[in-house]
Amino acid sequence: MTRKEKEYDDIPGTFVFDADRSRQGYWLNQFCISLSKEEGRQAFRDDPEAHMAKYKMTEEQKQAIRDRDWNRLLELGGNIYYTSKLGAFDGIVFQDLAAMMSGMSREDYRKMMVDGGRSPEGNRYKSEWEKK
Amino acid sequence: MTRKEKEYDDIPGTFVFDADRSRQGYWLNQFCISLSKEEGRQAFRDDPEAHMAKYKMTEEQKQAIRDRDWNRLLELGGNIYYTSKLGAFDGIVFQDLAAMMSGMSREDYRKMMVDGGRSPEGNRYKSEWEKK
Amino acid sequence: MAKITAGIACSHVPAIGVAMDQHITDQPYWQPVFEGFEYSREWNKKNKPDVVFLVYNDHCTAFDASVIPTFALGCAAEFTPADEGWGPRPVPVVKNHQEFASHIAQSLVLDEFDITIMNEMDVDHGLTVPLSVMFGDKTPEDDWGTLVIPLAVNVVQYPAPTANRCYALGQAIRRAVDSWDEDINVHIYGTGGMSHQLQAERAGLINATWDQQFMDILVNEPEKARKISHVEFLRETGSEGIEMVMWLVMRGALDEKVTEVHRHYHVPASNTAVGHLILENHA
Amino acid sequence: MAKITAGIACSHVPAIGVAMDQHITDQPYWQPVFEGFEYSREWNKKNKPDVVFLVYNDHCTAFDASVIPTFALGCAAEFTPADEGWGPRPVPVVKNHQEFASHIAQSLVLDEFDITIMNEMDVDHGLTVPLSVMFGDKTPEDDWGTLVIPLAVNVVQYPAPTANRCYALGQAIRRAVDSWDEDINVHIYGTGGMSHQLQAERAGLINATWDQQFMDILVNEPEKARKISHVEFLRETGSEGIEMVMWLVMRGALDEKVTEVHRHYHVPASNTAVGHLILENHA
Ligand SMILES: [Fe+3]
Ligand SMILES: [Fe+3]
Repeated sequence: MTRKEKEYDDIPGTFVFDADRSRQGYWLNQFCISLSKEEGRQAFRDDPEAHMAKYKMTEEQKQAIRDRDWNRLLELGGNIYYTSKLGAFDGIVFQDLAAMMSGMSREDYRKMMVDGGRSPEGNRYKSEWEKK
Repeated sequence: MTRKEKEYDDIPGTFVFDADRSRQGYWLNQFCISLSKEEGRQAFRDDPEAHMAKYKMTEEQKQAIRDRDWNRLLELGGNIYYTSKLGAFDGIVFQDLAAMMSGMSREDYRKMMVDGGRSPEGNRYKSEWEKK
Repeated sequence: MAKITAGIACSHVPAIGVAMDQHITDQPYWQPVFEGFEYSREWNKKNKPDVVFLVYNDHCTAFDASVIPTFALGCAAEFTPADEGWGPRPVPVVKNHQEFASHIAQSLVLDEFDITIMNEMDVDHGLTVPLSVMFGDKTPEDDWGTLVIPLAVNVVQYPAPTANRCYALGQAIRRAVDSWDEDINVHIYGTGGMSHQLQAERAGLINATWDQQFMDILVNEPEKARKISHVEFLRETGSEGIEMVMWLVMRGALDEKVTEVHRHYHVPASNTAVGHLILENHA
Repeated sequence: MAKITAGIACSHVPAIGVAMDQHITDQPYWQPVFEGFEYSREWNKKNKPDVVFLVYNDHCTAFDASVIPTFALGCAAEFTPADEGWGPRPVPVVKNHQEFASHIAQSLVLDEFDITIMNEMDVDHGLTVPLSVMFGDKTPEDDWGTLVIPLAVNVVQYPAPTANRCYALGQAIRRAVDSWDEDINVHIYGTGGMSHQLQAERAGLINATWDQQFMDILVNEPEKARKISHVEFLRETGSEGIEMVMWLVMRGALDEKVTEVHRHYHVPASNTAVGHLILENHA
């Protein structure tokens, strides 16, 4: 089966967490949620590789965790509510995580939000991004 | 709130496992299901009282377990699929459990089933049982 | 295009599994039960499915009382036979068609069925016994010979989904299968029943007349069957007869007109009336 | 008879909870957010509910990826605030009206909604932040001042239930409440939203124009609001804006005509547009 085109495929800069992504990221997400309990956090602190090895992740997924490559984690099936537990583990608040993923400095991102957020204008379709 | 009358209240010799019974029997049923894993069975074998104490059951429920009073267990919110795990723990197969609950000998019950089972005639309404 | 070519109704009495696992199906007690499955196994070889969509209920095995989904669709890669208190049945692990299952899950939610997605789940006799009936003896080292998408229905805590809702779910499953772009042969199983009561003083209730009528209207007048009320199931067929709502999911996934190629009915297997139908779909 | 006298829509941004827990609501960043809640807290004291039916979503806290119910109704005696990676919020345990919750569960299944019953469940900021908004500062030793029946909706894995299905569920909740024979005052909360995207390169998207229009049609033309498609939510309001389907459950439980007594809209709280409505029902 080739992957079917989906009506949300043309939204730019967005991973819609559908069944295909959910399947791909299952163990990555289960790893992340283990960090919402203190015992999981302690295990990951004590021996990151050993704790990761408990979950059937691909080597790519493990590397993205080691790299804290937040967008890559999403690309490999991670969901933001899960990957943000890894952020919390590092002491990163949600807003700073959002800044990192959108490639902005913490200050610029914060200013954008205070000024009303990222406009929908020019951000609805991939085609609009390609023109830039 | 007084308990509302239910349209299945007039069926004789039957506990319909509805939300009210489910609430009443919650910990009793969770206790029973612990016996579907070998570690739960071992704990119950080693120290019945200590294993029961792990679940927030009423004293009545615990007594019905000690007595293996199968109908009483149902009356106190047990569900047959759960209580049958206690039966299995004792090595009692489902059919013999059914015989006990209906107050018949193993042989009589088995014969009744081979002869076509308990007839619906006279067994649809409580009023039919009261006449007997 | 994926196609549902047949619907199979089948009781899932645990003792049927036990009889097979202990190789006592030739005993006089069991012989008449298994005789009725001989045709089915031959038919199944000739009409081999690629995927079985298997509607069953869990008997407080994979699900305990903490979480009770009305409809739980198995989307995991595989499902392990569960320990039901006697150790797991010695049968193969059940393998899913994961992409297809996910497609069906998505389609059902968009079609306004409020299913629960299960990404981890053990499966009990409710699922493995009907497979044993249709595919015969298998050891844990074997393969079932088909992929399986399990759908577990709550029939343990009242209220189960209504007969009408189950039928409508079957129709939605049909739409989901019809929109899957792979040439595969799909069978749908509705399992459980027929009349039985496992609990309390009325245990052992069997209503053969009702059961036979139910099979007649299920096959030929499904619009009548979908109107059967919960209290009728409970009163007429015993407290566990309510499992028959799962036969309606199967029936809803088939055409209005189907061909009944096989029927088997026998009392008893343990506490239960065994019922079994094979319905060919001509879509 | 139980009566739904009001519907409340409210974002459930975790940072709002953090701001309250850290007592920094007077800071210039937070002041305009909390100013809009002052009226609400006064109104809430005057119109004190006995029971809040609280529609929210879990953010992969109580539910992990193994089980994903579309609609999960909390039937446990109480619900403990969850550890979301930073330790649990210092707020009271949430207490249920268990008999009423069970009645609603039964009524919804018979009304052909395929809910999942939760007899054990922790609750995250999705549930506790709207309570903090309406009931003000509370410590773990306090009481919330209301009983709460939680309904968790899957909006994490695509597809969430449709806007239309959510609206219909609200209507069914209304029928369930109306058939409960106890004189209690019920408020229904629809939480989450408004526009926000937490992930990837488009993070930070806010669509104030769309949000305000949504509030207008939700209040005055709900039949239009229930037709909004998933892809419109995703494209126009960000990938997490889809949470607004939960506002439709609330709206469906109210009369066709309602009185909007309060509206508050502010950008931003952390990554999110904060929206809030109080709608009085006149049934
Ligand atoms: Fe069964
Ligand atoms: Fe949220």
